[in-house]
Amino acid sequence: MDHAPRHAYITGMNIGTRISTWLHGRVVGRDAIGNVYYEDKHDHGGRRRRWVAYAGEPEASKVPPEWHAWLHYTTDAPLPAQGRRPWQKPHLANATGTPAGYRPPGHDYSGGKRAAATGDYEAWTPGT
Amino acid sequence: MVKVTVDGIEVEVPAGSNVLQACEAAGKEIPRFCYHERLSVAGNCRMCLVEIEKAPPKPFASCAYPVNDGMVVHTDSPMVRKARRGVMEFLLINHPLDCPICDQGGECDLQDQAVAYGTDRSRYEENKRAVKDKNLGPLVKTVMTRCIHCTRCIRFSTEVAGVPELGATARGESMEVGTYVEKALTSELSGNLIDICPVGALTSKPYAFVARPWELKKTDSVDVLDAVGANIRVDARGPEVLRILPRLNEDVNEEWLADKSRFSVDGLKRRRLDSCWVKRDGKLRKASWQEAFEAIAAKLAGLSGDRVGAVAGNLADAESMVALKDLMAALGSANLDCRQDGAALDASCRDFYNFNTSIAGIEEADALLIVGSNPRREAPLINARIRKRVLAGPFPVAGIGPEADLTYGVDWLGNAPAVLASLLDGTHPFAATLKAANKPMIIVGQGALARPDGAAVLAACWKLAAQTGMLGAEWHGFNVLHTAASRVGALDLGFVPGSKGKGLDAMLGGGVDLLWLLGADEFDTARIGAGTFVVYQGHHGDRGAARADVILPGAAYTEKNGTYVNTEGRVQRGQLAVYPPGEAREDWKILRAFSGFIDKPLPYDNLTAIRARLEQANPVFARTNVLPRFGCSDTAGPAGEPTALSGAPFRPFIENYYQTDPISRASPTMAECTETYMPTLRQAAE
Amino acid sequence: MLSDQDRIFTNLYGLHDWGLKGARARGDWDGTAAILARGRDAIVDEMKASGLRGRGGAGFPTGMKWSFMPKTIGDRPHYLVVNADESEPGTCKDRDIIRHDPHKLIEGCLVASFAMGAHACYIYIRGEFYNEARILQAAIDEAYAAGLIGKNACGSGWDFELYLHRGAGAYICGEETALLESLEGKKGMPRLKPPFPAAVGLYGCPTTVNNVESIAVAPTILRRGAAWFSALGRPKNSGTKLFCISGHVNKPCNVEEELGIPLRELIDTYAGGVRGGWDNLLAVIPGGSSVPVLPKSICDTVLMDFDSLREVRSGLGTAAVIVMDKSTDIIKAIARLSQFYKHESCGQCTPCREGTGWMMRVMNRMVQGRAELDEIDTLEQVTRQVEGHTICALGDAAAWPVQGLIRHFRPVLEERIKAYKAQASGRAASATSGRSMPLAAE
Amino acid sequence: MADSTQPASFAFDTESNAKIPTILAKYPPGKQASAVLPLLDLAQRQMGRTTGSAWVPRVAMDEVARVLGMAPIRVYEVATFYLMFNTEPVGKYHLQLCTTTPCWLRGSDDVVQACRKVTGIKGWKETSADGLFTMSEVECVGACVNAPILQVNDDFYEDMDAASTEKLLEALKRGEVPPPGSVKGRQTSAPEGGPITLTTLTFNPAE
Repeated sequence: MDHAPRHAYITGMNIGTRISTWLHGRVVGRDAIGNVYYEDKHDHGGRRRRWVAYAGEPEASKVPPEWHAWLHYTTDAPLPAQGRRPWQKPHLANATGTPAGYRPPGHDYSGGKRAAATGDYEAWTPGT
Repeated sequence: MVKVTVDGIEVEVPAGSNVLQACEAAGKEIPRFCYHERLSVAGNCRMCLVEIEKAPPKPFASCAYPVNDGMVVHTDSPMVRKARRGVMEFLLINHPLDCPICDQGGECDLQDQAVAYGTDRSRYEENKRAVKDKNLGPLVKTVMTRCIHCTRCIRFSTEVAGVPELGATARGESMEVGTYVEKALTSELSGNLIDICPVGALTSKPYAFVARPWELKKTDSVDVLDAVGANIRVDARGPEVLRILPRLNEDVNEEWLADKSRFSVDGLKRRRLDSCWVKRDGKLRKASWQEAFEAIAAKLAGLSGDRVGAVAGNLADAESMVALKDLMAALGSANLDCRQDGAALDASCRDFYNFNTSIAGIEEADALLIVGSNPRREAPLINARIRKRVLAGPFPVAGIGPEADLTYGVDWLGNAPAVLASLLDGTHPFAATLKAANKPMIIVGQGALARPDGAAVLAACWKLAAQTGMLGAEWHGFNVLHTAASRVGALDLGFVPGSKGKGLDAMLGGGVDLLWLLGADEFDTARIGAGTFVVYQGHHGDRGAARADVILPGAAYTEKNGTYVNTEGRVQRGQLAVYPPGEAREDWKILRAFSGFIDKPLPYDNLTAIRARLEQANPVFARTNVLPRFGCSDTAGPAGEPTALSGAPFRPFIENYYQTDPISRASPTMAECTETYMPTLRQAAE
Repeated sequence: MLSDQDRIFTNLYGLHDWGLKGARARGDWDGTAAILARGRDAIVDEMKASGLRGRGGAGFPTGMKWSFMPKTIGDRPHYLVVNADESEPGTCKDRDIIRHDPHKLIEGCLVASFAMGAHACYIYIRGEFYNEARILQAAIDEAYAAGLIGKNACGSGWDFELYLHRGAGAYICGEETALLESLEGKKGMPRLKPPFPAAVGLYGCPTTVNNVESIAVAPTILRRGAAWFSALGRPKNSGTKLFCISGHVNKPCNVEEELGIPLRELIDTYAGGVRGGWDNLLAVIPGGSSVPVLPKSICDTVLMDFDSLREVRSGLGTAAVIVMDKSTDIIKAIARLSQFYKHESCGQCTPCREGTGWMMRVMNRMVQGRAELDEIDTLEQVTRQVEGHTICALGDAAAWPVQGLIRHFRPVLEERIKAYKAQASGRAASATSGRSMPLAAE
Repeated sequence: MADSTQPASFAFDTESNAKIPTILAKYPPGKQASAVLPLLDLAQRQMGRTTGSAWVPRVAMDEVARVLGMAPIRVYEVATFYLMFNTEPVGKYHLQLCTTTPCWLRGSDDVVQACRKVTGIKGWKETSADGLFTMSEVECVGACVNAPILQVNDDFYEDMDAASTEKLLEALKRGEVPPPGSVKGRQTSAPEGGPITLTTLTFNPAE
């Protein structure tokens, strides 16, 4: 397992989270884009709390599926990063609302001409 | 009257009512699927169960249980609630619950009643039934797995539509509703199956997966695709009319709507005129309003009034027709006509061109003669009314004209005006039947009038009516059945040649130098003189636009506030549901603008003012929606010599029910119907 | 044992000639004109006094039913329709009447029609009884030829036409209004009541529908007197009745006996006893498939008549005794009946159409035990949801056998379910013993 | 419905036509729709007589509708509602096996097995390869004290078991049709070994 620095500088943590993480957190690992995953180092009985400190802006969709499963207690350990299938694409955070977000063809910002829509009518032209 | 107590509320209902009606009279809602006011009672869904005191301790189907005096009914007792929950559970065990992909979602009786009367979960663990979908033609889509076997569709097609083609084959759980032979329903009323189906088993094929009911803006309006004036609701989303549904009006369409009126909506989106066109160098070119008006004004300059003429089309509203008439008057022209088919309609008296009995009045009549008309094609809803009357009891119906299947028994007397003559001189036995009847009626179709001897046929029919007691102080049995929504309004406004004015025939072939067509597409435009300058004002690129020198884009009936007079003479108003496309404008406003452009401004600037003008032109326009029933006060007949009948047989007036006007001709759905049904219609006619 | 002299169907087993000659020898058509001469009211009163209850299953007093017909013939003709659509599982009595004593039925039709003012009578016979229908038609032809029916029947001055109409395989047509629908050439879907057939029946005319046996016994009752008939049997359950004893008995048979005979005596005397002895008895369905099953403890003492069986929450029905010994899988026996009702439901009204299928599917799982214990209660509730909510009685008939099973054999159902579970978990354990991880879903 | 087995046309032949007036005469004027069951049966018997397969094709339903002046759909409804009308072709011998509880208690399963063994038919409503037999599961045919019942076309064979079933089917294969009734030689519905009631009565035909 990848042992990240114990107190990596994480911009996405506010002061309360940072203190709480310092007091209770044990680093479990970090993913390709630098999110750090913690688990409660104390055993309170029951399952241990798990959390993530985001690299950069806090954005839940940044968590890749292999860590998402671990974070939500679906698996005991994060899914291995090795042995990826060729069809597994690199994880991308949800880009909606950012300049990288998807825009349908014909959208004003993507410049193209709008495709025909249901509200359109077909105008008459001579000779038809 | 019988006294019934429903949940402690005492109501009086007519003897012979059922318990369900008594409960409704008491204001209690009774859930139901199979029961429908206009169909026979089936009593098979078992949803309308109620508890009746002093009867065996079990719930009774209220739709099928007659009321007794002093009956005490409970609609919300624990037993009733339990019974409804049970029935609802049964209805749902084999229902797919695919509401998210079902077009009925949001307006589904099963959905609503499951919420109101069902439980929140199912205990059914087994596999659900799946049923093969049936083919009912291009209009009705079937998802038979959703069918709850209420048999409303079977009863509708057998009883109201008069085409016993639907049935339930096999039995028990495997019972399936369909035609068994997988053929399209041969009814002009098939769209109503969609409305009466309480679930999503029968839905609209053209409207499949188009919209959800809560997305739609609903506008009450009036149908113009035939002359019945069916009351409709226009459902639109944004700029687009998505569907048309019937609205309840007991006096006109009850709650039905003919297929053409319902399914032609997609024609509103095709071949639309959305900008002005002006012919330059023999070719139509897009133009601005300014350029178009300039072109017309240039042509008008120096023309004397009698060289200008106007023809009103079949879909025109009364506002635009009065504006056009006033414009023509301002130009000094009395060359007006609305009778594109050349029918010999006499505008001198309202009785001569109205359906005087009224549609609801058909149910009072006790003998009927149809002359030169096929009401099934010309006005399916009136045909349904006649069928309703036929089913209600003895009602001799005879016809003169080409034989056709009208869904009820008709005694075809022959296809020649000579039969009319023999009825007039009393030699034909049916004359005695008419004379013996208390309230006989005659329906004269356009097929009898749109012929060289039309005036004679009209006069002969009137004379027959007078002879057989149809024209009384209490009963008016003389009826002209129109096919064009604008026609009666145009006649009421006197949109016919004024004194020294030219009629349509005279205007064609060079009779005028400028011809203004207000949506007139139903005559042969090749007959217009080569040198005649044609202004076409309308909403669809059809025959008129193809011949035009200037095209002014107008509004279709869903895009303007218009007044229409139906064949009965009932004044009704349609409302704007969506705005006209592109540069198109409401028609009377175009005429008003043009009148200003040529400095002969018409004296009305808003809807109130032009409607005041309508009232002034003919007081009948003052009273909308209601139709006062009058007897006949003056039995003097229309102009025309009743004996000058020719020997030529009557011809069917409408060959193809599905394509009769620019909107339905532009509709792909109607084109598909034509392809599907024309062979059968042809066979039926032969 | 009822003496042979008191038996009505003296040619029950077809030992003698079924034809007119043989029938006359057995006393049929004896003084029919004299019976008719007594008049309508006298005949109906005699029938009422005899206490005869309808033999088709519901047990409604026949005389009273006849009296419901309008007293005078209006502009609508009256009809008598005889229900020979015998399809209730376990029942085969009408078949013997039709093929061995057809003249009893024909004479009964005449008498009953006269008593109800009907000039025409239809016998609706189930389509599968093809050979029986041929015999009956031959007997009708004989009767016409002898002037016993037709114009001026038996010289009584009463015109009477009798027609035979064959069905085509639908149990539901045994329901009287479904039968009328079928006779009118429609699907056999029961009508809504009211109006009842006595007001609006066949072709919209006043009609009475009676079972074959009810009609066939009428002439004998009228000849021998109501007192004779009502002296047989028990109060309110008078007379003799044809019993059909089928299933696990040594000698299945039809027999005519007095109503109120103990069930055990019936089986032991006539059917050679239960297979393997009375102690090998598991259960009896006492009146055709529609009535609830009775366990042996009740069968020991119960009397075979309408009221006694109603007291033990079953019914006499058609008096078709279906005997099951201890080797029987009682759940499967009832599940097969559920399949029968699912198959025969006409599909008109919701609870029956959907409920019969539901019951059958759950019952089929119960046969294996592939169910949960609380599903027994669910099944019971489903039967309650069907019962009393349908247009006709088929819904009730489908519900009752299942209710009877749950009432008397609930431990068997529970045991079956537990056994299946145990077996299934055993299967799962043995199947996964080689693996370390249990499968998430079995 | 575009089934290749559906014939193109159907007309009642002389023999059937001779019977139609008798059938129609049973019902009051204007109520000829009552004759729909008898006429469908007539059509099915005619098909059996002329083609060896007693079934009702769609064209026959149309013909019945025409003769009776009914809407064809009403005839389709009736023909599919009633079990005795075969809407698909069947074999020369239509084996109708009752498996309802009274027959099942007496061993109808053995009869079914025997039929399967002899005919080689696997499922219900299937026809054997030689076209001789079609097996149908039917509900109670109403001869329960003689259970189990095997109905072959119109005839009931009673008190069946595996051995007698095989014997019967072999005979049918040879073209012999054994007399219907109890194969055990029982006197109809009397108990085995002879009646124990009605034994004291003798009847002398009068005159």
